[in-house]
Amino acid sequence: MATYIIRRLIWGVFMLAIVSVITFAIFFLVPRLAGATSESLATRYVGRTASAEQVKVAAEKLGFNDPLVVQYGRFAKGLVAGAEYDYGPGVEHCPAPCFGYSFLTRLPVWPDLLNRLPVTISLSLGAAVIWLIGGVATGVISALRRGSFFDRAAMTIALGGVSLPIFFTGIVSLVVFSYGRPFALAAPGGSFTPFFDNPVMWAYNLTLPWITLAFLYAAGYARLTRSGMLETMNEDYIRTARAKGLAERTVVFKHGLRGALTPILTIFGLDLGLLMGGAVLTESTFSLPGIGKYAIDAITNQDLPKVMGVTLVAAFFVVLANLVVDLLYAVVDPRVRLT
Amino acid sequence: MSESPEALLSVQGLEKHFPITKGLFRRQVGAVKAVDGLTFDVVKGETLGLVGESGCGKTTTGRLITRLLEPTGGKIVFEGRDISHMSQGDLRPLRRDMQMIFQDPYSSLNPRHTVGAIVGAPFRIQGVQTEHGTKKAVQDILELVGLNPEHYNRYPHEFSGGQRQRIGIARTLALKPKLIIADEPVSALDVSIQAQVVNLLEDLQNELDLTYVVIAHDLSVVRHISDRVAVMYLGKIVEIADRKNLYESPMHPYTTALLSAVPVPDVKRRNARERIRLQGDVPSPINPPPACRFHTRCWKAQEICKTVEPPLAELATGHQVACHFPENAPTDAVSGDTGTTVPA
Amino acid sequence: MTAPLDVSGTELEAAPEAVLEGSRAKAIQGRSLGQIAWMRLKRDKVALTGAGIVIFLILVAAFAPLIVGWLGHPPTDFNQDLISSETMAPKDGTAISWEHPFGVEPVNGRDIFSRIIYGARISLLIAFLATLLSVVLGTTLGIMAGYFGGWVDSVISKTMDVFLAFPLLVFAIALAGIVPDSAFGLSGDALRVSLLVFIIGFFNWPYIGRIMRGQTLSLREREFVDAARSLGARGPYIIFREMLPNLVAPILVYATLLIPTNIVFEAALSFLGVGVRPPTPTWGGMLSDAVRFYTIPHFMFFPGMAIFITVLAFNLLGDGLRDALDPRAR
Amino acid sequence: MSFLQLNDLRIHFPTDDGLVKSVDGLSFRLERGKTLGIVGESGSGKSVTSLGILGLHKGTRAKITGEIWLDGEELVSATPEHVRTLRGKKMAMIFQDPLSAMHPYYTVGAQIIEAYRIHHQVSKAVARKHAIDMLGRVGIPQPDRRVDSYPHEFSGGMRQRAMIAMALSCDPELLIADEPTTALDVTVQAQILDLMRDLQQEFNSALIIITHDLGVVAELADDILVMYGGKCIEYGTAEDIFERPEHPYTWGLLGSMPRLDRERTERLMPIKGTPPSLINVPNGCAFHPRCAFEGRTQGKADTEVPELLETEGGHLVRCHMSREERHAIWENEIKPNLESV
Amino acid sequence: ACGGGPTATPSQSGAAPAGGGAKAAFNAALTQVYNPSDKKGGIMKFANAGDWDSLDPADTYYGYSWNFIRLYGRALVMFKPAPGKESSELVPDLAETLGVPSDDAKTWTYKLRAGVKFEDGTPITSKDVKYGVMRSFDKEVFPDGYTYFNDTLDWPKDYKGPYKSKGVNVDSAISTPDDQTIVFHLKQPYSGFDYFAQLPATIPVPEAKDTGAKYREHVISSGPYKFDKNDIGKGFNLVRNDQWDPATDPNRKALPDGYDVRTNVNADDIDNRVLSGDLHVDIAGTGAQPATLGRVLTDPNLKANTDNPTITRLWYTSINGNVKPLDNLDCRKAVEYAADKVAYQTAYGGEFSGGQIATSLLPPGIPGHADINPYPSGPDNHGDVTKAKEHLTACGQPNGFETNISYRAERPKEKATAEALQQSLAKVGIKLTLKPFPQADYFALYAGKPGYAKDNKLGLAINGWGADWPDGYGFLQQIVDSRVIRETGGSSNISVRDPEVDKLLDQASLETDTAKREPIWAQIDQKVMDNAFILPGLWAKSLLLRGKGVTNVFVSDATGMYDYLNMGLE
Ligand SMILES: Nc1ncnc2c1ncn2[C@@H]1O[C@H](COP(=O)(O)OP(=O)(O)OP(=O)(O)O)[C@@H](O)[C@H]1O
Ligand SMILES: Nc1ncnc2c1ncn2[C@@H]1O[C@H](COP(=O)(O)OP(=O)(O)OP(=O)(O)O)[C@@H](O)[C@H]1O
Ligand SMILES: [Mg+2]
Ligand SMILES: [Mg+2]
Repeated sequence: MATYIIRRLIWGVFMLAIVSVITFAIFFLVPRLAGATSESLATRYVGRTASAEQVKVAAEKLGFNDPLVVQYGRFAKGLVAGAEYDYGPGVEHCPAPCFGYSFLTRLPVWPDLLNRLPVTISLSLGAAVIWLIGGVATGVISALRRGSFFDRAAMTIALGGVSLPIFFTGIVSLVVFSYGRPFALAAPGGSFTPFFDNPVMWAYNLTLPWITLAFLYAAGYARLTRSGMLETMNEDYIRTARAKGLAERTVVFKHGLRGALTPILTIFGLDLGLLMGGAVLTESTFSLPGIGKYAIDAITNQDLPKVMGVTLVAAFFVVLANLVVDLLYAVVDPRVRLT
Repeated sequence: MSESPEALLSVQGLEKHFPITKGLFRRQVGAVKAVDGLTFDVVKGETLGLVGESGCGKTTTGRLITRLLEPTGGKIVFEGRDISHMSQGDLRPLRRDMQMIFQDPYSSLNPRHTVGAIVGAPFRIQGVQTEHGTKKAVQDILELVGLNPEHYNRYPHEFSGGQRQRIGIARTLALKPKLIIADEPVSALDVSIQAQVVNLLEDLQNELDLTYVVIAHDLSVVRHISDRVAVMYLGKIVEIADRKNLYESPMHPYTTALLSAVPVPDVKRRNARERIRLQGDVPSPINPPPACRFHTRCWKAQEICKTVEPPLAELATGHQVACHFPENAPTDAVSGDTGTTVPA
Repeated sequence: MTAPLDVSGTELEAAPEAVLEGSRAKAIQGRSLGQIAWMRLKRDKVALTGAGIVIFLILVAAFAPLIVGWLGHPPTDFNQDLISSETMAPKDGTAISWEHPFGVEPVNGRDIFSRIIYGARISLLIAFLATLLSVVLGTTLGIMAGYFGGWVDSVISKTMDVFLAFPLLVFAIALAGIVPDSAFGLSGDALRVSLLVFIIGFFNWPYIGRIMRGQTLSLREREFVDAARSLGARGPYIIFREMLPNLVAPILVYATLLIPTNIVFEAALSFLGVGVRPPTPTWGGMLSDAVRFYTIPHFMFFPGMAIFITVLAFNLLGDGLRDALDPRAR
Repeated sequence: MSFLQLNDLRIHFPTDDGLVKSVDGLSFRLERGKTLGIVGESGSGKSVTSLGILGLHKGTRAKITGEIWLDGEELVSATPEHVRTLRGKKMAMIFQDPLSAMHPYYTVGAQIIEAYRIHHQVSKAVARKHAIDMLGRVGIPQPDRRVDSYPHEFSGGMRQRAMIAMALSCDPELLIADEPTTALDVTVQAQILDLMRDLQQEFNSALIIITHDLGVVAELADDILVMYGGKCIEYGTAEDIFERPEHPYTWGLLGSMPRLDRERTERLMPIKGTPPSLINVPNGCAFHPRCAFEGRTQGKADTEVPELLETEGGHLVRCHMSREERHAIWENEIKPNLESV
Repeated sequence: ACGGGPTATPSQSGAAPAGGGAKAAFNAALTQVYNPSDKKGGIMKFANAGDWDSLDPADTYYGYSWNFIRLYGRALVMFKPAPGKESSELVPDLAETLGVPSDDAKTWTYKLRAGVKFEDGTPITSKDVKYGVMRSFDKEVFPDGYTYFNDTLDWPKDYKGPYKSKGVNVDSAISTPDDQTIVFHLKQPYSGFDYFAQLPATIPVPEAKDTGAKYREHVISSGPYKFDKNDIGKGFNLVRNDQWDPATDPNRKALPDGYDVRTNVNADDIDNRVLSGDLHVDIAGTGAQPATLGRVLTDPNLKANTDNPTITRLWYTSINGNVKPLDNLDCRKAVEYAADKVAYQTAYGGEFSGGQIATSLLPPGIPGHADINPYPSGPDNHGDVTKAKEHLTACGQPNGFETNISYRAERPKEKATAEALQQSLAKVGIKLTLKPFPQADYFALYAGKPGYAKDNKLGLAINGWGADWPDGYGFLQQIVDSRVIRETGGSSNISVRDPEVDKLLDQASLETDTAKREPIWAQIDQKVMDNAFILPGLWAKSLLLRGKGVTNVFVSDATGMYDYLNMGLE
């Protein structure tokens, strides 16, 4: 178990390294292929009014003339050991993990990312709770009442839910429930109150994004749960449980759901991991200042250090989620042996 | 042991160890000793039965002989040629002479292929041209195994288990092999259907001059079709003899126990039979018991059984046993002290 | 070479007792699994509806110029006479009429109906091609990983892990954003479409790849593969003749289910402004325009519904196919 | 009235392809302390019958008619809730594949404890003691340790023992074992059969053992019921079936088996053809397409369904041929072949 | 100074009672103070749809930011916080009086007010002002800002700003004879230096507290409010600065108790929240979103709470003479004639939120504006096809030609404009292909980079320009001076390359006499139009939403938005 975790951790770090290499290569290589020069890259750091001379100096100082490998090495070193930057009155130390400074804000990227994280985490965790409860409950009822009106209605809605892109449901829900409607469900987007400042406002501001996001996922989970339940309820061990004389409730929840839930847990972990790395569409639809919105803004502004940071943070969550899911799986399913 | 001149297949000290890896660098920490030193010959025209309990390495043996697996050690000689480590390319022509019948009639036929394609596959794979075309040849074989040649275009799922097994047999017969390894050819079938297939196998042997290695765990079936029988326990042969000797005067305690455990459809003798009941299950091949592997379950076991591995010795003509205290043995043949000592 | 098995003339004892023609024989006509699946699919009304819509959409996309030509409003033509100069909204709210069955866009008065129709082209084209790319890549690599095992499997599996760890959407947007306007000998819509196909398709393949790998692994355990090997079959024969036919069903199902995902993906990219360049109409792009005019609901309603219905139809069809092709279903 | 009595039990499944008559008019009775063996080919309705007795067809589309009397209570018409309370306590079942029949996520002990506590208001600790006790009784070594193992950590034989321990944890009066040894090796099978015999004697329960291995029933059963195509085609004491079988199918079964206790026969005598599909059961006698003596039924074979008639002393046979004819065939044509050379 | 005569502003507001009042009416805050009050207290809530470029006085280049920065920073000079025309007048702020030029207008001297302190209580000296200007020199640290001081002051050779050229004496550029006096030394005489002196760069910065690029996180206040919490990317709070002494400050009322500013808020949300009273001001001041427009303009009650000022901003399209066949004047003229001005206007949001159709460069609010219309676009402004075709023939392309049009991908209005031009030019056979580019690099790498634009045939480029201050120099210099064009890219001037224009510009900046200077601006305008380097689109207008319960609301002509300095709450 311990060696397994260590191995997975090492592989996880390695994977992040690969992700960073690829991201780096793409974001620094493709623009060059597209005709950008060291100078044009440096332009971003010195403003559009800088003289050619200044640009040249900046490019040299930022190392844009070095081979890509050297540049990556510097970047990687910054990640691991921090880096020094010389912009202001003194030399600025950017502690590890240092993704460098944003072109635009001239601030280190990492604290910025940390700052955004609570938003994304609040959004995804809250939505996750709703969709997990809603989706699984619907799925279980549907499976038990297979073919009933409830089942058919729920599954039709679920299929519809899966087919509705979030940016559409998001806008519709904003128009219907927010934008100053009398029956507003939530404050209009863009305002995030940290939980510890004011839990009520926190929840109020997130209600609409939660529901919208949860609807999309709940639909999928309802379908998953339903088919999982239908499958497990056909397992031999369910028959055994019944043969023991267990009450149907116990059979369904203790034996059936337990079996059906394990694969759902896996998918749940991965979905959550992906969302934590930036619910891009949701955040930009509801203009929540989270990682996803940050990513979009960074991309819009071609702010490469930010993009690198976001990509790596998002990848980190996926890798982490994978690991957690695997460990969890071993806990939930005693047949899984981690060696 | 000398190689009998007319042996079609000769297996010497055959071993297969599946590695078990562990840890950060996938270090090998052990091995499943699925097959651990098998030696036997198969003479042309005979049927050798291979019996043993689940997990004792029967299937592995079959797959080694057909070289679906690469042996870890030992030698497989087929028609005088050592094929133990022959490359798959060099094996290709030889494969015509050696075929395998599989246990599961459901998974051994590709559900997306027609019967014609399945039975015709050997021709296609081996690039064999037939006089009247492949289709005719296939239909002839189908007829041979008792299937309607008009079913050429049907799919496996349209056939019953017994019929499917016939299709599988037809496929192995296509290239007129000399040796057929049959891995539990009937154990997936209903009793009444088993008999059909057993009879078919026997008929084909007579007709086509085939040599069989039949793997099975059902002792009665093995007795019915084999000329000689080898009993395996944990990757080793514990006893090998011709049918009559083995069933009538088994020498190894394990064989005895095995025979007495078979339920017999005879109500009158229900309580009259003397039964030997073994304790526990077959131990794991990862950590097989030292020396005589059977000593953990053997009622005759003594100290020597835990330290000295009994060799497979010929105690009567054509009757080899690996036991320190064999039963039904000619008294002078008992050898309790030969063999290798296992360091403790 | 003569027949390896000469049976002509031999009367075999085995034959008579075994042939079992009876009442059953007639019941079974030579039906392949595909035919059975088709029979099942035909009974599934919901899936058929999905299939019907899909076919309809494909026809609409294919004949978009004809349909629009007949209605007479090119998708990029302005109709500013229908626009209120104060509010930029269509006069009387939507300007829905026989002329403009879905009304017109605010500001420039472009006909929404014809834009939806043309949008179908881009959406479907990109979704189909991207799916094709993913399926080809995913299947090839998945089968290779599953079949060859060992280090090939390790490399491919780990590559898939890495791909799956990428924040796909972020990455796609970023990539679509930095690729210049003409590159690789392409420009304009052709470049954008190829780029989107590449991005969507290239980053989706690991999903199919994983499934294919799993399927191949389980197929490899099936004895018919051993049977082929014991007959001396080489790798390509086993992969193409033995395995691939068994993978067609899952490939078909997952491809059908991947298409709607890709449609949404394309729409999302267009929505975020990195899709096909305007004024070429796309559904996602229209939605993104419409967001700014949320007080003019018909503008967002039609592209939203177009995406919804298309995605739903493909999902219905995919579900139906899965049920029909999966022997475990029902 | 007998302890267990089935009267004209029918279990039909409506499916898309047609009505599957899995069990079609089955009647038998069984007393406490007795063992009934049910044999028959795959798909002949053995499992469906046993599940029907336990009332476990809920949730499927099964249509059940007829009567099942258990200790004076009729079960087909009883409420599902009532039948549930009987399960586990009054009647219990052992399944064929103990690995899939046990929940993979719970320990063996937990599953036994659960079974025990449904019917006994005791603390967890007491139930655990009982579970350990039961595991010991079925011969699992170190039961106090193994009680916390998961099913996959047991070997096949141990799993089946645990399964038996679970079934017996509430001293059921009726125990149904559906192919309890098919998945096991012979040596282990022998252990399990011994165990079942001993336990049955100890608890004096009624035992139904379902198998397609005639050897197994011969070891255990007092009475034997042979099923074919959802119907009982022969019923009698073990002696009746093995010494004086009267149905051609039973003959076929005996002829198909290579036997260790006799001289080796030159050829086996298989039944031709394949088992019928339960949707298209052949007209008339379901067995006639495979019957070697179909010609001797005066053309009734494919028109009339033969009735299950008593030949002598409780020995029932479902065949168109007359008793004398059957006797003659058995004595002259079948029996000599079985014992030849 | 806003000397332009009557603007095109609709004059419904004339009916409003002079001296202002709380009676809501359309344009009620355009020419007078709406809802005047001296009531103190309350927290004003502002929101910004985008990210603030920077809060650092050295690094900010947005009109709204210059408007807002006065709450926490005092420059030497400021525009008068008063409605209408008056707002274009400069008044001293930190300085006691406006700048005192030397005779040749090459040195400008300011005397600081006494008793002004930073938020920590340290007195503000001329050194602090000097340091503020010095640090703004370093464009590597502060890339966003303007370069007026860099370009005009007489800096030592190779000066790189106080961070890199530590201890270098810059007295040649700025000298501080005593703590209250600061003198600016120019390379060349410049008559309008007071306009420079109102730039945020002259806000004092205490050198000891300067943290370089990080200073934005906590700017040391010299005004009535100081930073409390600052969460860059999300928003910040201002609270009262107790070291601010109203006695030193005649311009500021400092009514609210504090300010709460959120950034990166959805633009539509901002509008809705302003309408519902949840927010007081949309800080960007660019007007209502299109969705809001429909709502507000159709509802008389809502409309009464809006103002519709004209801004000193021109939306236009650069016609790049470097790209064939636009190197031919007639081809450029064909574009001028063919363009559908109404569609242009619609693309930007119509007459209320888009603007007034422009016929030349100089907006009506800029002194020197003259009504000229060199290329009348047909009777109903939908483009003059006949004239366009004539010129096409003249340029040798009778069937039209193909070229590209670039725009900023993130700006839907520019996209709509590009589409509109594509439509209208197609009528005469000019085929345009749309080329969106990311806004951040639009000038530095794409449209504004001559080499790139030429290679990629960016014949037309959607553009826009707002005056840094309401003056011909402030408006024109950056967009018509060919010398600001650099091969490295980055200039707003994409297309105007005319030595005569350059000459006229030089002439104007030497001209200290306003009356003589203003006609030169008109001359430049005419010249550029004659050469058809710019297709003027609109003189921008915006529909501003007046927040509920906000007092002292009025539009400043200098910025074209509400003046944020003296707003209060009811
Ligand atoms: N590929 C493999 N990797 C590791 N272990 C294996 C592999 N194949 C077989 N084994 C192990 O080798 C041993 C022998 O297996 P084999 O299948 O040969 O037994 P068998 O006698 O055929 O049993 P059965 O009667 O159950 O078919 C078993 O313990 C099995 O778990
Ligand atoms: N839920 C069901 N729906 C439809 N048909 C069913 C159902 N359950 C069982 N059957 C059918 O009933 C028939 C009898 O099944 P059953 O399981 O009783 O056979 P069996 O005698 O136990 O066979 P085996 O020896 O293979 O266990 C089979 O043909 C089976 O397909
Ligand atoms: Mg095997
Ligand atoms: Mg069964």
